[in-house]
Amino acid sequence: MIIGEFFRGLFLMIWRVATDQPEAKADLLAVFPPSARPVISAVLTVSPIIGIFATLFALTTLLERKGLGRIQNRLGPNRVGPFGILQPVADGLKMLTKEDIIPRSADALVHFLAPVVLAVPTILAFAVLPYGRNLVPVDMDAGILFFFAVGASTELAIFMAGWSSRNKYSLLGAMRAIAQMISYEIPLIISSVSVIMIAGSLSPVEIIAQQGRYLAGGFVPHWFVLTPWGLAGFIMFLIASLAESNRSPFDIPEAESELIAGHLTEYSGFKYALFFMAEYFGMFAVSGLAVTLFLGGWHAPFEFLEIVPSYVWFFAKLMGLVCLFIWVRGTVPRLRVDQLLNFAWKFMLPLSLLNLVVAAVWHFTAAWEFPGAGLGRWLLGAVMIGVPYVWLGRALSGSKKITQRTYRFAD
Amino acid sequence: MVMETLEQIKARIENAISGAKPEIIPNESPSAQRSLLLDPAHAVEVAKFLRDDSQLRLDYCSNVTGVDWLDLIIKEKVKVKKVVEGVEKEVEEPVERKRPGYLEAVYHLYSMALKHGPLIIRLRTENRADKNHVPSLTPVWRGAEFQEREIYDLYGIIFDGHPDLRRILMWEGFADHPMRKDYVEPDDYEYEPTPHDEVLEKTKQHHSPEPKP
Amino acid sequence: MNQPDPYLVIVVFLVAATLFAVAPLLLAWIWARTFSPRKPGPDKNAIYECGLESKGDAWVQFRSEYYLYGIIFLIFDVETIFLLPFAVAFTKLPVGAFIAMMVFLLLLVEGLVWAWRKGVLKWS
Amino acid sequence: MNEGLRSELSKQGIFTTTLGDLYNWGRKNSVWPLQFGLACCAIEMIATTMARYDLARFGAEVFRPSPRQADLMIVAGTVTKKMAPQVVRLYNQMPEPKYVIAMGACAISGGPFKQGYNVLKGIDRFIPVDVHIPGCPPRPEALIHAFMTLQKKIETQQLTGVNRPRHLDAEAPSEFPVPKFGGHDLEPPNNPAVWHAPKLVREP
Amino acid sequence: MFMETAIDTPESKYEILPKTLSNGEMDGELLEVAMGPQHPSTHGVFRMDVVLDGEKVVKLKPVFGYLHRNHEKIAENTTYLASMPYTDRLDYLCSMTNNWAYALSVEKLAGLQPPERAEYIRIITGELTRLVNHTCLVGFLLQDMGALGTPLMYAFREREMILDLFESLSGSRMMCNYMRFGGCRVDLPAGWLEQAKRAVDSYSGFLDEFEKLLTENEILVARTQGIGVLPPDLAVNASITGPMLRASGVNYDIRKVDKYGIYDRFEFRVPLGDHGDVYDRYMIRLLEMRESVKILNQALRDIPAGPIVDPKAKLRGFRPKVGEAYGRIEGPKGELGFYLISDGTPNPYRYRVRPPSLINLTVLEDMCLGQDVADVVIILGSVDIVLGEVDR
Amino acid sequence: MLGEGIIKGMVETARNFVGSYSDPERLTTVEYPEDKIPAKENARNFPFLVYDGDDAARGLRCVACQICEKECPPKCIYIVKSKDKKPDYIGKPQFYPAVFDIDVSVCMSCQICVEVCPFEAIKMDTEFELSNPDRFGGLLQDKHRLAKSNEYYHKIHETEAAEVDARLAAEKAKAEAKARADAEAKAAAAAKAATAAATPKPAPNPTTVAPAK
Repeated sequence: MIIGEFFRGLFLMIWRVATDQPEAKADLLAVFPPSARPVISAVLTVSPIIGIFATLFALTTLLERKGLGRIQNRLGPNRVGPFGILQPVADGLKMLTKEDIIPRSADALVHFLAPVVLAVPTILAFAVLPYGRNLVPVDMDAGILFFFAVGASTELAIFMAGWSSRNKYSLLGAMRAIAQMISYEIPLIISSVSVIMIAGSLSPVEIIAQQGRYLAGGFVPHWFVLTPWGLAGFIMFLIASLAESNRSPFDIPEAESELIAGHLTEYSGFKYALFFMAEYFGMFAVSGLAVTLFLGGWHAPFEFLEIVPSYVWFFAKLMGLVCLFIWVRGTVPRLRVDQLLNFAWKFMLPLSLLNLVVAAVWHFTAAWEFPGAGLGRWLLGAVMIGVPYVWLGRALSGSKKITQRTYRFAD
Repeated sequence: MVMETLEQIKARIENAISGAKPEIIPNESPSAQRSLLLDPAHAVEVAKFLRDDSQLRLDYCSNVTGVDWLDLIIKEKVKVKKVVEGVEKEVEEPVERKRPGYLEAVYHLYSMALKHGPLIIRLRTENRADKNHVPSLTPVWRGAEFQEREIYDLYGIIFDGHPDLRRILMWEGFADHPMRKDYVEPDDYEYEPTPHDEVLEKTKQHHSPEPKP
Repeated sequence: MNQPDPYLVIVVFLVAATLFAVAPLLLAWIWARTFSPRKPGPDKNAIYECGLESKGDAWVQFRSEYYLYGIIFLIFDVETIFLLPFAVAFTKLPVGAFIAMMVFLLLLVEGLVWAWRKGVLKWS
Repeated sequence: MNEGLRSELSKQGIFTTTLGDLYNWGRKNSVWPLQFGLACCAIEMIATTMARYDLARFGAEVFRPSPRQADLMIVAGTVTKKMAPQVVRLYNQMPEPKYVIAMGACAISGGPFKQGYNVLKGIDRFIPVDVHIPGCPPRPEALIHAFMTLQKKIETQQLTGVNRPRHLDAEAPSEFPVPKFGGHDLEPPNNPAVWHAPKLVREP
Repeated sequence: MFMETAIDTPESKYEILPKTLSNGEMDGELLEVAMGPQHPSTHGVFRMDVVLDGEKVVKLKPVFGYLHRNHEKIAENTTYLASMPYTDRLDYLCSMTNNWAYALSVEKLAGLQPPERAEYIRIITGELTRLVNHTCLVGFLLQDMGALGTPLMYAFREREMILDLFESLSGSRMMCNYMRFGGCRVDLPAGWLEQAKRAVDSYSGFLDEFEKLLTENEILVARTQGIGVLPPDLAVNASITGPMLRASGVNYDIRKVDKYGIYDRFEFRVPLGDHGDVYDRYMIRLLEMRESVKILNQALRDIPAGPIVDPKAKLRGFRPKVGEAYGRIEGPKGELGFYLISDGTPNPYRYRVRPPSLINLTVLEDMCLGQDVADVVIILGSVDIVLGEVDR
Repeated sequence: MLGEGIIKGMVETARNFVGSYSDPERLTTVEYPEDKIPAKENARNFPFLVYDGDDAARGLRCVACQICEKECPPKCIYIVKSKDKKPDYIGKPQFYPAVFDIDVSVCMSCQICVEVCPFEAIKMDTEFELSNPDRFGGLLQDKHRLAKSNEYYHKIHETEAAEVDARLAAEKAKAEAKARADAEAKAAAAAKAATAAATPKPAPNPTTVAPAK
């Protein structure tokens, strides 16, 4: 009897989730005694998220390898299972059964803790993202703050990894990682502050709700990315999140061509896999936040498409950003550490601060009521952020312009 | 641009640097690249002259190499006047002359400024064993730095005045100078599946692996 | 009341995440115990350095540049903390409050400019 | 694993066989090579990973620069005596299971350079080699072929029993002594525990 | 971009002997790191012992010999012909030009003259080799800079096309062993010229694509401009040759100076850089490839029919007269020379390779001092070394 | 403007990505074990011995002259000449190799053995799938493994094999004519038995340098 109820509840839950209905867990929870319900409910929330992101991680590694392959005129993994779909499974199995080496002179405890300390916060960051209309694991008022708070602790883990290995390359990698991540932490936060200013809330749910309107007959969504400050903020957020997740061109902590594998040099077996996984989880998390802050979260791009389940849009946008990351990775070379820091402090930080002003101006000009006011607002914002962009870009390149040098020819 | 002939250069060197006695080494092959043998005492001075002289400006030292000349027994027939059966005759008599071996450093010089060359200069050590010093020309041409180290490593010529004369290709602690003609190789390829008789013969002269302490 | 306390969910999340991270390590350990014995050795557990024996210690006192960035980071991180409540309240604030906040920001920007001019941000 | 053996094993416990099969499947399809090239063959090794041959199809394009994450050491090129200790040390620093492909004539036997005084006459004097690829350099396809040969070899290995591979045997060594530089040669010039000089038998 | 230091103007007076930065006022301890012999971007088994102050290089000592294969010793123990396949393995990216340099030296030593068609074939294969080498170099350089394989993959895609040509001509992709004393081994197979024309035609398109992909890329510009500056007078004094020398602005191309082969019949220009930094070295290579394409177009148009081997040349029992000769060509990496002494026997008495890669490394430390670790690998990459030639 | 170059680069990679689905130029992968790049006419990998007819042992063209053994740069060929003789393709008694080993783990595929062989007996194979876990068992090839038929030779090097066959046929015809003439001469001068005939002069291969006469 209970078992029947359980499966009915389970089925109803899946059905409700799939069709975007609220209170998905209600029937299933009714099976359990009331005292256990909160915990069961939490477990029911947490386990699918971890499961989905773990699967997504596996698929993304494959997608990345295949996508890079296509960019590079080749096929990529396609032999393990149909279309190579089992490649990540094989990799995982191999990593599990690989011998684990802890260097003799390393700090064994910290060496062991580092991957765990890295993986746990990146997973925790998933807690506050709204995945769909009714799919919010934790609806926290200070959700964004929580996100940044957990995100910041990953820096410590990377430093632990580099330091404890007692390897010279690891150490260099760790130092670089710290410098890089703290430097990009600030533009990352400040560029999202502009959204918080306009939305007036730190709650991801509320921020998405603010972007839920449509203009121009349902064909222009009211996403923050479609405002001048939002676009600038989005781009800066993306660049900073590339740096935060150590992705190319900001992969200098593990800079393969200089530092072997940087802070990962001494890691083998599944500990290495955990680092690898945490990198992807981090990428998912920041992409998810970017989707929430700038791309309207789970809202459809056009009003008539709202009938499609909301989580589809969320994950589509998320994977779109991930693909962008992969695309960038397949194109650009890596920056040097001092250039990277210069870029953070001398370009990203001033611009993101300026972006706050642009957002404020946007807010104050909302009352404009003359013909063409919308366009005027847009242009004003664009000029306010665009001119300093060009100017700072010039300043950053030093006195010389980025033009091709001329070369002499001798006959 | 055409370079002066070797004779002209030789004469100008002798004029410019007192005591320098360059010697022209002939070359019979179709390449006809003759060379100048410098005496070690004046080599650096001569080299500087060659580099800085306005008509030569041999600013580019292309190639530096060592050559090992073993002790050589030259058999010649010398005409000797002898009294044979009371009559003085000119008779050819075989004479064996031992030419002591030496090590040689050969420098090929070109001019990048005037686009001519090569001028080949040679330095010789006195013998192959202990008197194996020649002056280093690295202070004149930096390009000789690694090549002189290589010659030191492989031939054992010691270049006085070289800034960093260490072994370059073999490891520190290697005892031999393997490019010398009388180098004996370590004993380690007699197991090849297709050993030839001469290979097998050769392995017999090899150093046997040193016994473990 | 079906929505549990958010902090309970966070705690469950924390536990699950830790399990998720530690479980495979445990599994790998079990595998190593059962089938594939770990074989440490003097060479294998030595520090990797491009195939050479590692010379000297990696734990050295490091250059100050990194630390300088750390200090500036602290300043700006605190600033952003102040920014957050301001940002939340922004839409309800009058223009004057915004200008006051801008003055606060400008002071910090001045700090940045000072550090920039002073060459702190320059990698010597 | 042939059918007879499989049924024999399944009598003792089907669990072992399937787990072993899964294990073999996993490690055979995820062989990450060490990013380690020595000489000419390294260029062909790189060419193998490039668009035309695309070793990535087998899931093996993940060339790891650190031996800690690598499974396969492709000894691609001439191992000189000066380099041999480093090669052995790198091999030692790889975690188990680890495989070695000797790519090209030089790595197998010293090849064309075997007459040289500074050339090691085959890396199998110091570490065990799983697959040899002749050629100077072998074509990229030959490397892929060797890779598949290695996969076949992995496939036939058993998880337990006397015939289990070296890395599953607690007694078998996982690292080999690194030779020292001597006055004339490496000391020792080969590792007798690994290298057995063949007896020359020549039928007339 | 992202960079403030202006380009150092080349100092007029160079210091001849290698120098090392002192750790005078710097804080922090020094870190001694070995880069190599197994390192992703030392292009083989090269090793640099680097002393770092933070990320800055204060001392750098190259360590050689990990690929010392005794090429010269083996050649002195074998016949002239048998050394030809070994030259393929010197600089294993450019076997054709190695063959050519060796054949040229032996021809000088023995007084042979290759017929006209052979000279044309040599120029075609030689310039194709230059394309291969420069393409790969640019790919590897970008790999060192951290581009995730894409430029290298594009480079190798084009390389495969030229290797196909080499394979159908000589039978082997990399180790062509194609040239012989006084000519070439086999004549061009049917249809080869057309195939070569197609390959050369598509090459300009590839170069355009490559430039679009990278040349204006801000990260590349920021990473390379002003890095690893080599002043021209030091370059000359340190015997630097090839594109690296010309990137420093010295006009010295042996194809123009010696006019060996029949290079005086072709119209091409020698690109020269003004800054001598990594970016110039990168660009000089791209520009040289465009000039090579020009030479190839002319050669493929003008190639005459005729014999391909000097009838005086002997395959077996080849014994040049007693004497010595030094022959050199403009290899893709610089001056590649062979110095041979014959004592009249079938084996050379002295056989010496003048390796451009090794000698171009002389100034590695001078270029790297004061730069970052990350710069060291791209400076090394821009020098363009192949270990087979450095250590021989 | 900052970022322009990166965007240009990204457009280029996107073009390649999209092109990889439509343009074969942009998806150059040949899936090796299933598809193979057709071997080039001239391709070479390791030498093999050509035999005529059906019997590998009897039809071997090799006469154990050991020229290839001497000329082989890495010395990977090992030949033992037979005690007895057997008739070759023109019926002339010749030695044959009692042992003919090639260690392909040493071979450098340089083709010099083919060039110097006066008997068209050794040719280059295009086979490359030789990787083997067993070095000596798998890679030391004896004459039984090396012997491959003339038909196989025709299959892999069509043009070259046809030329070789034409040349051999011409030679055979010449030799037969000569033999006939000799026989007639012998018949005329019945007292003499001419058994010691000169070895057949090989026609120079037009594609290679003429061997020394």
